[in-house]
Amino acid sequence: MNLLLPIVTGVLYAAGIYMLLRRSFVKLIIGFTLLGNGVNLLIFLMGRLAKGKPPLIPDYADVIPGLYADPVPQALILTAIVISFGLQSFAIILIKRVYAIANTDDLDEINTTDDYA
Amino acid sequence: MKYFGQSAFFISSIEYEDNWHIFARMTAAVLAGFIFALLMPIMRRVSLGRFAILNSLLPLSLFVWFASFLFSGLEGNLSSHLEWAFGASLSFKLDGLSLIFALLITGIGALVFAYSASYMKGNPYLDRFYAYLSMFMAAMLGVVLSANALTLFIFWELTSISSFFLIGFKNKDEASRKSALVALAVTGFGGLALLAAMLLMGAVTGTYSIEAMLLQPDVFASSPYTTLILVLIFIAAFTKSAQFPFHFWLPGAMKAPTPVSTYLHSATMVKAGIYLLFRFSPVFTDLALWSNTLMTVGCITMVFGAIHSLFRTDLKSILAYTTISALGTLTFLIGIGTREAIIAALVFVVVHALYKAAMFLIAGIIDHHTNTREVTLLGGLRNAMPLVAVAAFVAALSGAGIPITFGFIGKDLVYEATLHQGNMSLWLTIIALVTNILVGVAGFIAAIKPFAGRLPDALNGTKAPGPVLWFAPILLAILSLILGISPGLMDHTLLIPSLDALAINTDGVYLKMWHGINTVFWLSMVTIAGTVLIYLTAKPYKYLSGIPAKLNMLAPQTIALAMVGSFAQIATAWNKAFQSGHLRYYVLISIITILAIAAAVHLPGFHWHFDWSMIRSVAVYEWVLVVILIASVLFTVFTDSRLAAVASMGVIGYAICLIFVIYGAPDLAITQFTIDTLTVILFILVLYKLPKYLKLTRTRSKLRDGAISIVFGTLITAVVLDVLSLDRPVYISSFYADNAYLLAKGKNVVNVILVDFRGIDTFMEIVVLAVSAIGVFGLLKLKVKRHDV
Amino acid sequence: MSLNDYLFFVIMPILAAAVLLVFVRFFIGPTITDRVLSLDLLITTGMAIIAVYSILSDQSNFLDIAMIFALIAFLSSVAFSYYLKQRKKND
Amino acid sequence: MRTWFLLNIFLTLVWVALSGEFGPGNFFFGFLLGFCVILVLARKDESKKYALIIPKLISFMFFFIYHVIVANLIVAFDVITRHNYMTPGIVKVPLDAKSDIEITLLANFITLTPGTLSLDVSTDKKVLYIHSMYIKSEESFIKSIKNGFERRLLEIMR
Amino acid sequence: MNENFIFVPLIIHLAAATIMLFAWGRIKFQRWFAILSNAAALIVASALFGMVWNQGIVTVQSGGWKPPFGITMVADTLAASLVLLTSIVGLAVSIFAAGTIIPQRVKYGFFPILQILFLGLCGAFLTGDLFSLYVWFEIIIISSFVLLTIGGEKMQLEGAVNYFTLNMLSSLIFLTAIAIIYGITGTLNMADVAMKLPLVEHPHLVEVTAIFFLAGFGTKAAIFPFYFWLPSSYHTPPDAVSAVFGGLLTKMGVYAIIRVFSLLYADNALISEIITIAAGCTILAGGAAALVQNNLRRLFSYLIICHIGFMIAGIGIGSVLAITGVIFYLFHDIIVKTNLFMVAGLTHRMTGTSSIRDLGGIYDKYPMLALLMAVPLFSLVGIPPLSGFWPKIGLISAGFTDHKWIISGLIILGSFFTLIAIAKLWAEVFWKPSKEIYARPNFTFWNKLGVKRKLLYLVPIGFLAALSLFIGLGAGVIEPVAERVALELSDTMIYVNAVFKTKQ
Amino acid sequence: MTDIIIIVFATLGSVFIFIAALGIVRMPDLYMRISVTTKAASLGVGLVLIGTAVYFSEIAVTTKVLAIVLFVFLTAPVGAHLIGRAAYYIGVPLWKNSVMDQLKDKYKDDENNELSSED
Repeated sequence: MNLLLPIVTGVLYAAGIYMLLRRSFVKLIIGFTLLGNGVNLLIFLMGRLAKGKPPLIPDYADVIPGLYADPVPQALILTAIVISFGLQSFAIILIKRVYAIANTDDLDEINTTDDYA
Repeated sequence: MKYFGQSAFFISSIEYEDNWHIFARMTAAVLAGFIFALLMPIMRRVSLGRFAILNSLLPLSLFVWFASFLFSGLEGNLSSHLEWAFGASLSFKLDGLSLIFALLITGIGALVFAYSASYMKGNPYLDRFYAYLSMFMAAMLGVVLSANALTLFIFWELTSISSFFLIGFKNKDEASRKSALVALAVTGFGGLALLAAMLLMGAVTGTYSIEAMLLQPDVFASSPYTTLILVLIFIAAFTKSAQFPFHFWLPGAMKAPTPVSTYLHSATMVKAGIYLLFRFSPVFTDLALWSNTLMTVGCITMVFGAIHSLFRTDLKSILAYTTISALGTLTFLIGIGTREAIIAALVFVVVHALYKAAMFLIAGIIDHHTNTREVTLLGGLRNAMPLVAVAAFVAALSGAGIPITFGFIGKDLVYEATLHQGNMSLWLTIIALVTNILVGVAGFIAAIKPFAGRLPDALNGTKAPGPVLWFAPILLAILSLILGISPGLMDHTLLIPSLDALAINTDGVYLKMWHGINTVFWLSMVTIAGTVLIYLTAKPYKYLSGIPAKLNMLAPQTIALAMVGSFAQIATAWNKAFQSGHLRYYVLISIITILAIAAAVHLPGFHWHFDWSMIRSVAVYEWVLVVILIASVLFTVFTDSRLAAVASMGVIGYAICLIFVIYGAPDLAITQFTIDTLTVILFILVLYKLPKYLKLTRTRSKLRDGAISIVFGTLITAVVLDVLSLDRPVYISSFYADNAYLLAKGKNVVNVILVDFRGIDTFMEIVVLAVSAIGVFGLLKLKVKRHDV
Repeated sequence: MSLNDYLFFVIMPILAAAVLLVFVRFFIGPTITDRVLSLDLLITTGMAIIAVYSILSDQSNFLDIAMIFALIAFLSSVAFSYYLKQRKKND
Repeated sequence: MRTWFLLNIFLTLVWVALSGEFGPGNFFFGFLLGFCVILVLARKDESKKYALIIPKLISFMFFFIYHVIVANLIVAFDVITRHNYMTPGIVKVPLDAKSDIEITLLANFITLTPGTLSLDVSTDKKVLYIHSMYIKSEESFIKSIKNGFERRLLEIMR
Repeated sequence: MNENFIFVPLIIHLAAATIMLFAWGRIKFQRWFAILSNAAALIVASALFGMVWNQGIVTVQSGGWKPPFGITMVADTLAASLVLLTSIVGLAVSIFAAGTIIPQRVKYGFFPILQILFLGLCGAFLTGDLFSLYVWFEIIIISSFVLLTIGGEKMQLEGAVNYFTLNMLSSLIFLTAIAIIYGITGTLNMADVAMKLPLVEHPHLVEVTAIFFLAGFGTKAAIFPFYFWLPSSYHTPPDAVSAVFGGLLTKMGVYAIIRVFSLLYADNALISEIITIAAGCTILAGGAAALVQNNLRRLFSYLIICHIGFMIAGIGIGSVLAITGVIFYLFHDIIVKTNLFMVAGLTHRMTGTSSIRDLGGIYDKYPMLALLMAVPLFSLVGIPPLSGFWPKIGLISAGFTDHKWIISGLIILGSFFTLIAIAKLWAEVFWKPSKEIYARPNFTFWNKLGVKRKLLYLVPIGFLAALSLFIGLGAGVIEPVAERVALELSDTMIYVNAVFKTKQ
Repeated sequence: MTDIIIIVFATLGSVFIFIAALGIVRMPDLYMRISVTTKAASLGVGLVLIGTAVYFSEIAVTTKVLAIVLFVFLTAPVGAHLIGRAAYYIGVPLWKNSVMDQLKDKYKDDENNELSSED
């Protein structure tokens, strides 16, 4: 998996960025979700992989015996997931409002702020 | 990031005799104008209206103070010093050169202040006018008195700004606004060149004290940056002093009220550039670039200005072009750089200020009383305003260099200078001769023509100007005469101190009216004869006035404006290309940039090696997971149905969740799953209100985007592979794992990190959610139509 | 053959194959409801995988994840069907 | 009925408190004990009904599990083999169940049974539309539902 | 003073936000309370600055975990002075907002969110931990989204789309960089990372993180070519919001670049080169675009970009003198840009429009106010000796000293663009005779406003104008601060020692 | 001994899940897929989970497992029912060999989606 997961990460990044480059606002948000997943996976990989060894201290011990998965990236991802959820949910509602006002989700039509007066 | 000792860089400027009284007096002299300007709005009632003339007390008292040095001498004491910031210091030094300029500034300032009281009577914004004028005066004094290069620049810029405000004083007139902008653009550009020059000189010499800079000519002679410094100084001086090809702002600046033209655009501000050249001539005068450039540009400007002045029929325009010509002469003289030339230049500064200020003021009087400045419409005013006519006559004579006026002395000195130049003296003399004749004619046209001849019917009933108006030109005319008859008055009061300041040998320097019959005398005679002859016979204003329009195509201002126009077009096009309103291009540009640089940095060092064991150790279910993940990612990207895309996002989330489970992150899996489900639900709840996917992009852009994203993904993969090939750094994580229970009493290390070791993050994460919730709430509920109540 | 080996080499492959099959249905659709259904089933299968995995790694904590799966997985089905009804209504 | 249930809970708590052991097993035992007490003490009809519900519940559970497993096996068989002889369709089943909770439970149990899927209830709550994989005839299907699940469920609920 | 004092500004903002949340919908209370709490924050921030100025760098470990295990909060001179500036801007803007933000927006939580924005800014300035920096950034982003969209006008939402997309992207890239940093050093504390990065086997990985950081922070700071979100969103929200954004948000990015690049990537010539090039392009792009704008606030937006270029250029040059210039510029820019957008609000109030073509006549109608408004405008240009002038001396002469001619030239060119843009603006907006002003429903023009409302406009503008005058005329006071910051930044070990409390 | 119990449970469970997976691929129309999968999979998961409970043989784990099974059995039919209803509502067709469709045209096209009980 030391080879496969980096590839999966790359695929997620690539897909996310491809979706960011579409014209539909919905696709854009989907792109962010994919990218967010990619980032999470990347952070996870940065702690290196340890199969089936969660960083939990057993009842009988004070420290974890033997190998264990790096807890720090996990903590970081937890924070990052929640934060990006906050942002994404805001963005999703934003889509709704933008559509209600502009009546399109085509980003090329939501660009009056760059028009020259 | 490198370290450069700053203290080593700024050698603290030469220590002056720091005397509080001197400092206070000098600073007060410079700052008085600023304070006065600031007080103007407050004392509006007091100082305007009938008492407006009292405003001239400020420049007058300054003049008197400066004039006192004429007699008490300048025994090297009048300098003062206070550190400001970044090497700039409030340090002022009064030497002969400064004194000449200071006297002109305050003296003509006093006259103009007084004159304006009558000229501008009834203008509702007179308070502003005086504020700007006194601000200008203060700034100009600052320029000529500064002993610190940066401080000089500061005041230099302030003169440009006050000039901007004064040119645009008639702010409702579009032409005024435009002229003000052009003037500011040109002089501002020059100002920045000056800043660069000063900083560069500071970098080369290690000091910003002008005095200390002037002590290091050898540094400049050997420094590789001298050429650059010179070019920058030239730009600064030429823009300010309206040298070709930067002259064009000056005629435009005539949109300002006449007192302003008199004061700023003929007598003082435009001479700031000349002052700068004077000031730094001691170190540069031996450089070929310096003298060649100045002589060439000066020559072109003086001839150009002189010729152009004949094409004009507007009084102020004529005067503007003769001013340009005179400024060219000054530049040219400084470029020659011999003792004679410098003397000639110094004297010519005063000469020109006296007669040109008088002419401008007279032109103002004419304009004010006849409502026209068109030379062809004017004539015969001598009866209506006899005193003014006399003053105009003297000024015209002085301008033409006719004996017993100060102008004669000036002209003589110019010929002296050209004749003693050396290898090119013949040509230079001829050029000077032609220029002088033309300028003299122009002066006659501007100052004599309106008063001579028959009074046109339209001007019947022109009233005589009041004393406040005629006083100033008369006084200037008298001064011109006094100095013309006894030029020696200047010798020890101004000339020799100035030459001292410029480090020029002063032995045997004296001015006199009569030099005997020599070449110079004949040249003067030819000049006078030519001037009178042409004026009486040719009457150029009758048939030359159409020419400027024809030449406009080639005029520098046309070229400059075209450049500005095309620049604006380019800027607009550039801006439209980049700020296109297409969000995806913004993203694309960002991504490509990151990708290009990061790939260029990373790929050369990419060191990962493939190893079959990486594949062999993968379990079946892991393969399945990876296959599903990748397949569903592709499905999300390529499906035509939004709902299917969302559902497949769900699949991706669950697959990642399972990866987290397999690699020992249960908390993560739970959170990922929950958040993923919530996102999907949220999406679905919003989605039904939205339109279906449309086929929006062409295949080509899809291919392009696809290629870019694949490369980006590859880069990320490469980076991750590289990182994974390094050893795992365990310092922090092992601390957490070892101490989670012992110190923080928690069995789940991840939870302990979240709530204890990195508690702030978690807390703030909650804040993010809360804000997001408020935002969503507001977004759904609040719909403001138009702002404000 | 130990329990772990059995689980690893027999059960897990069966479950993995099941997941793949379900995913095939997800992929070919043809209607959105098919996809939603397969999503549901994927999650259910995932729970089984987690359960087996918890035996394999001797970590009962993983069952918490299965619990969360069970609790909220059906929410997305609910949302999808809600969506489908709403969309029909809005058309 | 609720009072009896609460009483049962109360008795359970009393038992747990008295025995001083707080494990889930003890709770369960306490509940059983309380139930027995109620069963013994029950005189009136009201309380009788409560006492009888538990056995019914248990029998229903067994019935249900049996059904589920059998049906699953049938379905499994069908999945594996060819399915030409399947006779799927949607049948309208009139309801005896009245309240929302009854209908919901019934629909859920029907859905949980392999081969059948309750699709919708009419707005007036009179009929349930059920999709089934094996419809021999409309009547027999309706009968099997009504005599199977609905009857047993209603026995418990009422 | 106790080192825990670092937390006090954060606590004040947080508490104020919470209290105002509980006072949901109580408009009057929120307005006054926001002003009060920001005044309190200003006092505290001044005290913190004084503490840092007197005692040197102050650090505190959250939860008492010794570094690098807990989250470190570090108040060095840079952070402390920026917190101080944030509070100044906070006070000014909250006063301005009290006078300009309409009740509907206040009802939907404008002030609490504004307070949280300040909280995020202070936190980001003070934190000494990379991931924590990310979290603070996200707080800033989410609260700025909300501020940007609150009210839901069409323009606002459309601007928010651009703002959201590019900032979100930058956050993710920033996060990627943090992850890689963790992957190669195993730590997140900036001081610790600074010590461990040079030991990493593969320097190209370090450089990749630098690029990612640059892209991430560069987007927030709006440098070329990541600035596109700024001109398309900054002119859409209410003026008070634009003021905070213009004054503080991009400067956050600049701060992050300064902090991270001076600490983690000191002495990396390649990175400096890239930064310098980006800075040059930024100056050109922003300056040139500013010249052709017709909307007042958009013009200011492009000027922000241009001036960000100045600061980034200084970072690229990297000498102490240059950094002194950058810091000085930062101080000046925060005050002046905030004020500019408030001035834009004022002109809008006077004339009912933001289009430069339609504006006019302010000079004739309100001469004294025009004078007041001239202060930020000309400070921005850097008319000497106003505040914008001094740092340019530092920047340009630093460029000359290091023989970076092109970038120095571009700074000069950028100044020229600014000069022209502002002069044009002055001629158009202030000098040009005013056009017919139409009475609009629901819009009260300036001359109809009550004294109290007028004061709520003028007090903050005057306050900041006075400050920028002070920065300009009293440059001798500001310069030592900037220089001390630059010296602290010039040696990584100063920071590291302060964090680990090791003797130097 | 427990190992064998676990193996039996796990095998049975996974086989049921596999059958459900097979069913979802092989069944000809959506309604039958729903019918097949929901129950088989729920049963399968239940069995596997019970196996897990046996393996850990701790009360806490057992309770957890029971809870999970309960949830699965509560939520699965709800989900299936909702999906089926929505599918019919949006017009997903029945298999061509279906014997009857008594729900056809019973939805009234009005605001409340009224479903009639009349024939």
